[in-house]
Amino acid sequence: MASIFKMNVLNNIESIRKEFPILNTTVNGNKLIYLDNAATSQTPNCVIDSISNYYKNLNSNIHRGVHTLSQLATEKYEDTRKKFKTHFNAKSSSEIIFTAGTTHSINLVSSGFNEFLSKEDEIIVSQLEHHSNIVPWQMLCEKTGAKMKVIPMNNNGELDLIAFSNLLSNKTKIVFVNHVSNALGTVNNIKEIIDKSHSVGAAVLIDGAQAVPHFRVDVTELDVDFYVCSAHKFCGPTGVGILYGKKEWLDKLPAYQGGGEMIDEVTFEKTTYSDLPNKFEAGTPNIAGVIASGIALDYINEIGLENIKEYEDYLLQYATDKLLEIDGLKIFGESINKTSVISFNIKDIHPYDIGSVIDNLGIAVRTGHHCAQPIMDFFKIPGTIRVSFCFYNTTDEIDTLVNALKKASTMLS
Amino acid sequence: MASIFKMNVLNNIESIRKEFPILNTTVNGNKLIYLDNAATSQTPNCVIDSISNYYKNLNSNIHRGVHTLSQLATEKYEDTRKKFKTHFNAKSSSEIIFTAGTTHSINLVSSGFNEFLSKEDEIIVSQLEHHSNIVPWQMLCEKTGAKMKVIPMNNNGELDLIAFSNLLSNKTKIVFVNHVSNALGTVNNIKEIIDKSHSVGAAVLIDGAQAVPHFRVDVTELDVDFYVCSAHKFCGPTGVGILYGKKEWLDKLPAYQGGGEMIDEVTFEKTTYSDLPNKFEAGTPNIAGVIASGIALDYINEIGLENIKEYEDYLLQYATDKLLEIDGLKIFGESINKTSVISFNIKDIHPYDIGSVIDNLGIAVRTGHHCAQPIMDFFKIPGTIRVSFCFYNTTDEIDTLVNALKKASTMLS
Amino acid sequence: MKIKDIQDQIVEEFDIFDSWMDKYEYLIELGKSVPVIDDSNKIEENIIKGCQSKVWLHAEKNNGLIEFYADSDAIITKGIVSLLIRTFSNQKPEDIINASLDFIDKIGLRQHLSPNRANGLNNMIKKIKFYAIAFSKTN
Amino acid sequence: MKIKDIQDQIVEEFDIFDSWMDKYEYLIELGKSVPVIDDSNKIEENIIKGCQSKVWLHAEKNNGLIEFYADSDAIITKGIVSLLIRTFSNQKPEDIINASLDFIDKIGLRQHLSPNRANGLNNMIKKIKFYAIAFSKTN
Ligand SMILES: Cc1ncc(COP(=O)(O)O)c(C=O)c1O
Ligand SMILES: Cc1ncc(COP(=O)(O)O)c(C=O)c1O
Repeated sequence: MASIFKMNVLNNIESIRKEFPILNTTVNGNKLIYLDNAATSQTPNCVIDSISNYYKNLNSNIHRGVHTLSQLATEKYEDTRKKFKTHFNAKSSSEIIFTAGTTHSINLVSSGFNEFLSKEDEIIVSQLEHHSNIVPWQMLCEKTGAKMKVIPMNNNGELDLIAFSNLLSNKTKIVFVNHVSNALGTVNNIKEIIDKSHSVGAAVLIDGAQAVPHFRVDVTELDVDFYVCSAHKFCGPTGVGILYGKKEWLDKLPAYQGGGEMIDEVTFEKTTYSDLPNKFEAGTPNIAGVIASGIALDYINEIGLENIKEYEDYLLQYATDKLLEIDGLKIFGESINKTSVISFNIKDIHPYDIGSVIDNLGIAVRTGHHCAQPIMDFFKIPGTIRVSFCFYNTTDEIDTLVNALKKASTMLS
Repeated sequence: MASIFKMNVLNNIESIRKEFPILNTTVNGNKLIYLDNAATSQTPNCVIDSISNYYKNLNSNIHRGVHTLSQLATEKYEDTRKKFKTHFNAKSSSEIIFTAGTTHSINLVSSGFNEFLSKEDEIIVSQLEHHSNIVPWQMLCEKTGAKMKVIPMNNNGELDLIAFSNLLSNKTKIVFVNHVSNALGTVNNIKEIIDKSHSVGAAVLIDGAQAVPHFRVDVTELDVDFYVCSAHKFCGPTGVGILYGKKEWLDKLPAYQGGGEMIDEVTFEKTTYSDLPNKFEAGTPNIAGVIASGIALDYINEIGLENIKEYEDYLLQYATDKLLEIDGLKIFGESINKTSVISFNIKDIHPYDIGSVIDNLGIAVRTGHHCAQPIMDFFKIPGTIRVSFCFYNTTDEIDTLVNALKKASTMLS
Repeated sequence: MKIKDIQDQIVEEFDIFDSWMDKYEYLIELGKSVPVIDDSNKIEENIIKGCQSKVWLHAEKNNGLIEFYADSDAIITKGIVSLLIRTFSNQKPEDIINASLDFIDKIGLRQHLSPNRANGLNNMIKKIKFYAIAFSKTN
Repeated sequence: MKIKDIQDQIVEEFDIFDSWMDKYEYLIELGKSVPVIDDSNKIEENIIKGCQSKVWLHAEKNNGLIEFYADSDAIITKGIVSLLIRTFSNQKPEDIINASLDFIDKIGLRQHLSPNRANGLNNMIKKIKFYAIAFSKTN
């Protein structure tokens, strides 16, 4: 892997694929074709090795430890924080909080907003969200009485930003929108959303779970207040999330969980909290996972996010063209600004039936509502078949997919 | 490893140690002697391999997936739940919730009690607790106005259960005590605490972080309402916690985090929650970690918790005797009912100085307040040196420790 | 025919096919013959949970025997339901309650069903037995 | 002597010792000679955070030069503080502000200090520079 440096993906696809052992396994007697990357991406050897190495060489509880192992583990853990600080161009490492995942990150913020909201206030969500960016805020509204407004979308699966402007007012306290829709792939114009929100004094949380794996994100340039993502979607391990928060906000936000690490002094009468980032990292974190997430970040940076984007755009275009040749296939989400996600149905065949048939041919796709029921409600469908590409996928795999879909369609019509 | 079956530890110590690659590393030029097991235990090959195998063969997002990988990952994840159900003798697998750690588990419960407490109510903690079992409840008291009472301890580091009885009343809503103190090793008489609490209608949460690695716990026999622990303390990976909760309680407790998986249906108007255990597992869990935790559980069960306890008791006795030969050494926590943890100071030498010196000799111990400041306050000390043994430690290591301590003591006196 | 015999018959029929694809196609064919539930019975309480697809199941008792009606929006699911209905329709409540089901494994479909679907299948069987228990207490 | 020269001197002294143990023992010895802070100055605001042990640091300005006083409850920490004080005491504020510190690495102690301690060390240096900045603005 050491030799991969900002490599052009297309010319190096074979050596890239070799880094992902799972791509060489078979499913139901067929070579696995993994097209469920928006649910979770696969894991390269360097990330797997990082976890093994951690447990073989430096496993130890971090912070406060005086012995060498604990020191080394702490250093690696804190170095990882610096990597993410640099990657996202945050102002300080203490603006990077490690959590258990995007969902955890969002709940940390939404739960803190409990203190900032009253029943006169409003918060704004979009119709394009993953349940993880809806439900925590609904729970918040239930507790505080605040009202939730919804940015509508058009038939292409794009948010209506004029409607958004009309929803904004000085009652708006926070706006939470995903950078990229997991169900449709739409890339939202979050810069405009952030700027407009700030003009009425509202904070903005951006759910970047589907963005971080595909292109570079600069939180300072975006001037975003909170930005969240999950490591398992960018070739990292499960159980790790990243929360970027502006220092001003993280200072204001109350601590989420209580425990070790996040406190300075504890007596039964009074407890004082630690400074950032420890205030939000109660208990023993997923140390091995966090360190491995940093290795995953290094890995995608070594290939180069520009190269990844270029190649994935190419796959997206190729797949879209081929899929549209299938009789009766309809794509949902037709924004010109999309990541490599295609949601579709064929005729009125149930997506679940298609998914089952092509699974038997070794092809992994996701079917259903993709944790985004409001989108399905909008299109008045029970669900879709979703294929989502990573930089290790190939046009050959897309050809096989298309043939399998044709077969399934014939069988099931 | 396959051949280890309920093996007598003493006779098999060499083959057991071979399973832990880190035990063969060196620190500062000396062979590592790892005596910080109460902070985190080391990881056997089978657990490390389980994680690698997961990423190499079945990494995939669980639940709702129609394709084979997702099915296999879901099966392994749910089988792991059954393992813990069996191990703890819970009534149903849905009483086992996977979290990110003990701290997370406790916060899940304490946050839910928000709905059950008013300012007339009282909750009871013990003086022996880890900060993780104090701070979340302090935060709860701040929100609800409920009052926190403290079970005092005696000079041996044992809880005063007569005083406890006097604290109990029909105002008491929940009692939270650890099974074993991480700082002193005291095994608390939790059966009596549970029964007495139930007699006034109070719920009981037991923090089993330091118990589960050392002896068998039967939640049905204990009749406990909530029992929590962390995988990284019983040879499992970081980032995984287990929460057992009685069905009646988990049904009553409000959902903690909102997100995918934990909902049944989502519209902007109304969201319905899933059944147990999904209600409490929002977002993509630490799938690899959870599965590996099950392998860790299998591993300690293969050695046999009875064998582990017998051997660790032997180490505890051996070490206690040897340590007490050191001039000016004082042990804190002298209950006759202890796990293999020894907290001590030598003369008035700062524990941190001792820790630094013996670290240079390759010996990893913990120094400081061990996230249990109220215990340090009780003994009026800034901290202790804590050695904590696992079943892979040896009497030879203890001899080396004792020599190192003598050397350090001479240097620092 | 007894429940056991019907199951054996199903296993025999599927034995003809070597590939899962042919089995799937036969299943889909069978799905088309399912005694379709009346639209008026496609109500919330007749929906079976645990499937990505929806399944409705309705039962009636005639002359001491139970008759099942079903539908699903997914055609493979409908094929599976059709096998269940064929097995359990026109049987006595007691026989349904006591029946053990093995044809799913024997026709080699289990490994081609997702756990979602297997889960859905379990819920269907539960619902069928639930009807049988309910009807065994009525006349 | 200039800050740089004092640092060189310290490095030379430590060069005599081969083993970290001898270095530690010398450090402990040095700790005993630290200009001890007055008990009246052992106040909250003079405590330096980031150590498992407590460190108090106090400074005064005499004739344009800063003098440091310190104490710690841990003897190794005290040895480290003593080196810092030796380096920075009786220096002009500007020189302290502009000084760069390298003896810690050169005497080979860095790898024998925990990051906790390294963290504590950084905080001590910060505090020393903080005093220098404050005093540079007074007369
Ligand atoms: C008794 C006790 N409770 C709680 C905890 C916190 O566990 P974790 O850090 O895994 O959340 C620990 C671990 O240090 C402990 O020893
Ligand atoms: C847009 C979006 N938000 C949030 C999530 C939730 O992420 P996680 O399950 O890792 O918490 C996902 C992943 O499915 C997602 O795609």
